[in-house]
Amino acid sequence: MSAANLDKPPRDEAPVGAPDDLKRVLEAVLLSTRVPLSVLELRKVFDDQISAEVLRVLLDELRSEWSTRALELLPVASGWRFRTRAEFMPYLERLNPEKPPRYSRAVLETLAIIAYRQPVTRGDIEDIRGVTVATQVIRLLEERGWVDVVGHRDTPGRPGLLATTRKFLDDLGLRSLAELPPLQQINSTLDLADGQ
Amino acid sequence: MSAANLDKPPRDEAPVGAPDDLKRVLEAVLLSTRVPLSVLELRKVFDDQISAEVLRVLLDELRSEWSTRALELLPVASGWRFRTRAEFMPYLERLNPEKPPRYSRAVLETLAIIAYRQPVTRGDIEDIRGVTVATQVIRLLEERGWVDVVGHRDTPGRPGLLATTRKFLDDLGLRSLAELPPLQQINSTLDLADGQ
Amino acid sequence: MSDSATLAAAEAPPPATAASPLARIYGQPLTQLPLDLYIPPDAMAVMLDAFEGPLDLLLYLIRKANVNVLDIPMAPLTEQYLVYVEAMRSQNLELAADYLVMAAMLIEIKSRMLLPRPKVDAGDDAEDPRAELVRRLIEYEQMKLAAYGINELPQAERDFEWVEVWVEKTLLRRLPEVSVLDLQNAWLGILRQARLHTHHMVQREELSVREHMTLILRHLRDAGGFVEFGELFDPQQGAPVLVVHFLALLELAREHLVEMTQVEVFEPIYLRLSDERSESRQTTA
Repeated sequence: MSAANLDKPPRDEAPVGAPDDLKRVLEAVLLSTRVPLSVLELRKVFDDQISAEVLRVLLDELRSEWSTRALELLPVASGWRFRTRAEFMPYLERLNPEKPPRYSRAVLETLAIIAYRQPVTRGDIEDIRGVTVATQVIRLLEERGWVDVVGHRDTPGRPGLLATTRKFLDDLGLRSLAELPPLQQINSTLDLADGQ
Repeated sequence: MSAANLDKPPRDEAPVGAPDDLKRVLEAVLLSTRVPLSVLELRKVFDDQISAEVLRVLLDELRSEWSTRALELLPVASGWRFRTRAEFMPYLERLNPEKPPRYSRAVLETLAIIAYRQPVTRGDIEDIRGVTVATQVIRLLEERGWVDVVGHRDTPGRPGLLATTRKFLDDLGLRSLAELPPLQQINSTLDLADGQ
Repeated sequence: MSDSATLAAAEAPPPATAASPLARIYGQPLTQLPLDLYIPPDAMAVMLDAFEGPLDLLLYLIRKANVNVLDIPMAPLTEQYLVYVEAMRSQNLELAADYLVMAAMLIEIKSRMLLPRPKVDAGDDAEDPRAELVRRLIEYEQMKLAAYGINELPQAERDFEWVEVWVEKTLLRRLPEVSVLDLQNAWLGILRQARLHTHHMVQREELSVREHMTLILRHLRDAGGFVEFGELFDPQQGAPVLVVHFLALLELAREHLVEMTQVEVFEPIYLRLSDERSESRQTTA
């Protein structure tokens, strides 16, 4: 038995509080976190005394409680996190005259190929785009933490295989690659288009 | 300046000028900024269309709206910022547990003597330990609420008699001092250990 | 958002995108793209920057002419393409490298189209020399649209900010934890130390007596330092507790920690904290 180190030690307290209390705790934790928190991690917050099912219900309730406010709570690839709603961005931008990153077509097309065709080598990307891919384009995506090398193809030069990261999904508010916009079928009436 | 001045949104469809809308903007800005924001900076958010006075009123209202929630809105030296309330810190701690600090040997031995030999004076403790007991050691235990003075010995200097408190028992998960390991057992442990 | 603008702009480059779209009759090969698709070299220089490469340029030409990507009229397309590449070469030599490779491919396809096509084993369909080009155009166009789609998604830092509220670590005063085992070890340490000295002060004594000594002192203190003997004892706690309590009281008296007074025999016995007297002295003085 160890000594508690706070006035109101959560450890010795019955963790089964009223749902509202639990939601306040979830709120506190989710608002203060540096990264999205998975249900598994959130269970740790309650010393594993709350089941994943109950937690999910609470998270959904919390989400709808916040639905009319400036923030939205949403599940992304690595867990739940609060973010500001898009309509408040103009106000935030006034504080930060520094323009947020906006990417060139070269960067976006490279990102799209990595996202939809992963894992791919730089050579694969060049084949699809029909042009040389500048090193800085890949580096930019790597520095943003959206893309990384997940392996090497066993061909001469052992080129690195690029894939998108969990942060890429998080930053686009997606839970998985399956939530990416579906690829458009081009002239799908003919075999050539289907067979690609 | 009244909120009505905000009828002209900064860009696209931004929230308009009702006090509640203004507070939602303040919330979004203050919750997503990593540094405190001064009233001057907050005015920038509204294109200087809102006076500092109105802003202060709104901030005070926002502060009391949050008074029952997981965060508190605080004015600090460089401006306003939200902060996670202290009582939620233990939950956050569980996500990133740090090794708890430990008491020095002097503190633990003093505590053990007070627990087993109470009521004792500082002089008694010094006699048993064979060294001087620093004032801060006693004070540390008193501040922790584990030890207090229950009387004074009627000898020159009238030294205080130290004893352990109920909080000491609670924090160690004991119902009474009788649940401490008996000294005989400790002594025989020592004999056993030394005999080897 | 501005990116979507660039994308849109690139899909339909600005200058001379003249009014009359080429009326395309399927199955009827076009020999010439209309003249109004010709772009003067000045405007071309600006325009070429908008293309992401030969495939992008080809797609533009195809979409512009509104021809079916699966049935590309190779001759006019190649011709038109070469006009662009020639213009590029005059403007920007290094840019043209990828475009030249494509030009060679187009010319090759065009010439193969003129040859009789060999039949594929059992099937009726002949291998179309354009097949590979078409596959690449379609794949590229798909990715180009996908890039557009990704750019439309809300993006951290551009369309929203993550919320990360300030956490003041110092708010949580981490106090050391102490266990019963720690106390036991501390006591062992004391004993060891005591053994090193010739005279050791550590006596073996019933802990419970010491505990009750504290209880009595607390009782006295809480009662203002003065209590009637009988009040100290709660018969409901049973004989063993009462005995220990009494022993504790005797020990307290022996150690001069409490004083017992009785005015006369059979009168009530009163207990007071030894220090109470001096304290009251202090306060009345």
